[in-house]
Amino acid sequence: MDRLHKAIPLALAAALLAACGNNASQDKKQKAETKPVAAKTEPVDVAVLGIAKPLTDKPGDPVNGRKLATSKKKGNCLACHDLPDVHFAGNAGPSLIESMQNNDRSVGWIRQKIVDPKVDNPDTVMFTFHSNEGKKMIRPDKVGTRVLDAQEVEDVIAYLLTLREKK
Amino acid sequence: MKTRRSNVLLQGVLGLAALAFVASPAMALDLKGYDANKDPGLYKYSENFRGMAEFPPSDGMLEDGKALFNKDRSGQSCATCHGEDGEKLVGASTHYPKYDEKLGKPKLIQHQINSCLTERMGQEALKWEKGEQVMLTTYVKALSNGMPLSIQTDGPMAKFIELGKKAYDERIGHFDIACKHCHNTAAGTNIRAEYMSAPDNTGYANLEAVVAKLPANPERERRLAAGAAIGSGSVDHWPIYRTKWGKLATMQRRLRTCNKNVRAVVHDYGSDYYVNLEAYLGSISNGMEMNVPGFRP
Amino acid sequence: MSNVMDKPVSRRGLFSTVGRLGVTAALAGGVMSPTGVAVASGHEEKLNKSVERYMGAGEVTYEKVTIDAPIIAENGRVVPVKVTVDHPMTDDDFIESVGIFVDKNPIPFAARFRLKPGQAGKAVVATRLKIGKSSNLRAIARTNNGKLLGGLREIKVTIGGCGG
Amino acid sequence: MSSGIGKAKIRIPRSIQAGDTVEVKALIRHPMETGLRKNKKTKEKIPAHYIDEVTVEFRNETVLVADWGAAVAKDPFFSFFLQVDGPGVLKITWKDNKGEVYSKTTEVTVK
Repeated sequence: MDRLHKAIPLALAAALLAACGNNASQDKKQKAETKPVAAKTEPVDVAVLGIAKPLTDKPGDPVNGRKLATSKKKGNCLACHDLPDVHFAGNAGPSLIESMQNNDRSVGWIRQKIVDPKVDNPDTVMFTFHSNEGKKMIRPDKVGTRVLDAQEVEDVIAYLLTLREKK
Repeated sequence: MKTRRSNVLLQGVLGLAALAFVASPAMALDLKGYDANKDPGLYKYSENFRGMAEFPPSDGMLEDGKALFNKDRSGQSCATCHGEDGEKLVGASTHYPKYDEKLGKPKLIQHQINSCLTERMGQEALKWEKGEQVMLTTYVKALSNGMPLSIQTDGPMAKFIELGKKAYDERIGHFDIACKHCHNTAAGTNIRAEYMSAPDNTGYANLEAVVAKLPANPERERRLAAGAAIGSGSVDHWPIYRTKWGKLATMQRRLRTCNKNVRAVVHDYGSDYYVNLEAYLGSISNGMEMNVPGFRP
Repeated sequence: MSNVMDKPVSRRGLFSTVGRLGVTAALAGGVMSPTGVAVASGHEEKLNKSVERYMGAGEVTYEKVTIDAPIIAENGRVVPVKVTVDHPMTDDDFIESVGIFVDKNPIPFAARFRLKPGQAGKAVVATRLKIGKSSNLRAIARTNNGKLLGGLREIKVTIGGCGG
Repeated sequence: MSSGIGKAKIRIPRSIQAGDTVEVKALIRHPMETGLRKNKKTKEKIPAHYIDEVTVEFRNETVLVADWGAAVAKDPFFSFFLQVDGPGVLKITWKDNKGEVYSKTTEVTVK
């Protein structure tokens, strides 16, 4: 599963970091994060990019993204992934702090992972957060809903991108 | 009322109490309770939790099961057919879920108890997962404590085990996840505070072999650090007393709760779906000693 | 409080009545107010009052009391706790009671064990508690001379599961 | 499920010699309701129902009294040390906030 991110050129990582506003101070970071997160300068490599185009026109909100990522009713990322300032994150998946700081995956790839991680790894332990394609036996009260709707996916991505900044 | 066996029950209760530290030679039936030292699934919990397992809150609940077994139901009790305290049933539960010729499919102990009650004794069926059913099921299972689980996997059972495996491997629910993802691929890790058990019989002995099979990647490192996927069985130690639930519960409750948690359709207790799943889980625990009721957080 | 205070447990005033809350700011030298917090917020005040009510007034010296409990409790509904007080249990020098408090529980008081010298053997008691969320666990022992010894232990309570 | 409430178990070591100090462990079945929980369906508060007092007697003498709050876990357990000077009956009595009293005795023999 690490094959992909190693293939991404370092230049792309630099471009992404720049696009996300890699500022040193916390205050500036918060402001910068409200910018749109999709970098138009990404090289055209579908396998690496995943879903390059944001799902909505509205830029992702990292503050709401964190709420979604840490809410048991919503993203619940911390059930499997370590995140900053949380208690008892699970370890079924890699730490998102390390992943976001140490890899150079594209935003599109991250988006793909959240929308439908099976595209990247058919046997993944990760839940399918946005796509409902092919889902079976959905609990009746959840039929017709998505675990994360389009805007929520963008918000979570915006939050994750804030983790790229080393502390 | 003449078949009431209060004297036998009393003996049993005293015998069980004595069992806590002293084996009573006078007992007709050598009923063993849960033995924490024989539970290969406890290693992953804190020393303090393992200490509790030596004297778990479920201690003494087998006595309730025994009382229900011997309880007079319009002149008969389970003991009428199955012997004093169920001595003729020793070993029987190691085969459950078991194929039923008449039904043409496997059944649980719970189904068997209900058919005894309704077809032979003219009684009402017990309500699913209510105290009486859980206690009786636990008692009948515990009659085989110390004996290896041996669920039939060939013959007419093969098809149903295969169906159970299919259910185990299939992504379901809003979260789009299968049993195997959390309990095999991610076994040994934590989903938040919940430790993902590997419900098979690989046991400590095969630890190195299990770990060696994992691909060399960070996933493997993580699982090595977490204690890896040491199969600690499943059906062999169910029903369990779970501190989170505060009572005894059967595998049927566990399966339904998992389904609900991944936002999947929850089927009825004892439905074919869960019976097949339980049969499959049992089949991969075959060979492990029954140790009922288990104890988990 | 229960009415067992007047039961003939004690040979000599084993269950002394409790006095006024003795909260001081004496944080130095291992001597603290019951909670170690002099100016109390609402909940700390509750805790202080609870300690005073069950253990009597006075400053708690945090020594000689060991709490054995999981660092991370698998489930807050049943957390095993064992308290060991390193103190004699002779007729004229003994631990008369051991109280256990969970700082952040809605009701901090969990249990108090009133012991008797000689018969009680050792000042070691254990029980299992409900701990709502990660919190300090406090064990306070009162000697027959009215001295308060304490032990403090942080217990983290895990949060479960994949959601639903 | 309130059936079985008050059923208790006491464990003492198998072999005791006069003068030994031994650990006594006891377990009783009780819901230990805090009074703070709500019934998920009816939204009504579940009334407090917990053991608030435990008395241990050995050889007809009270050796320990425990006061419990609702924070003691469901199906409560406790242990303590007992100095056994000779054989006798160990009796533990649990009283709950509704006034119910449960007790269990066990014979302590010495070698």
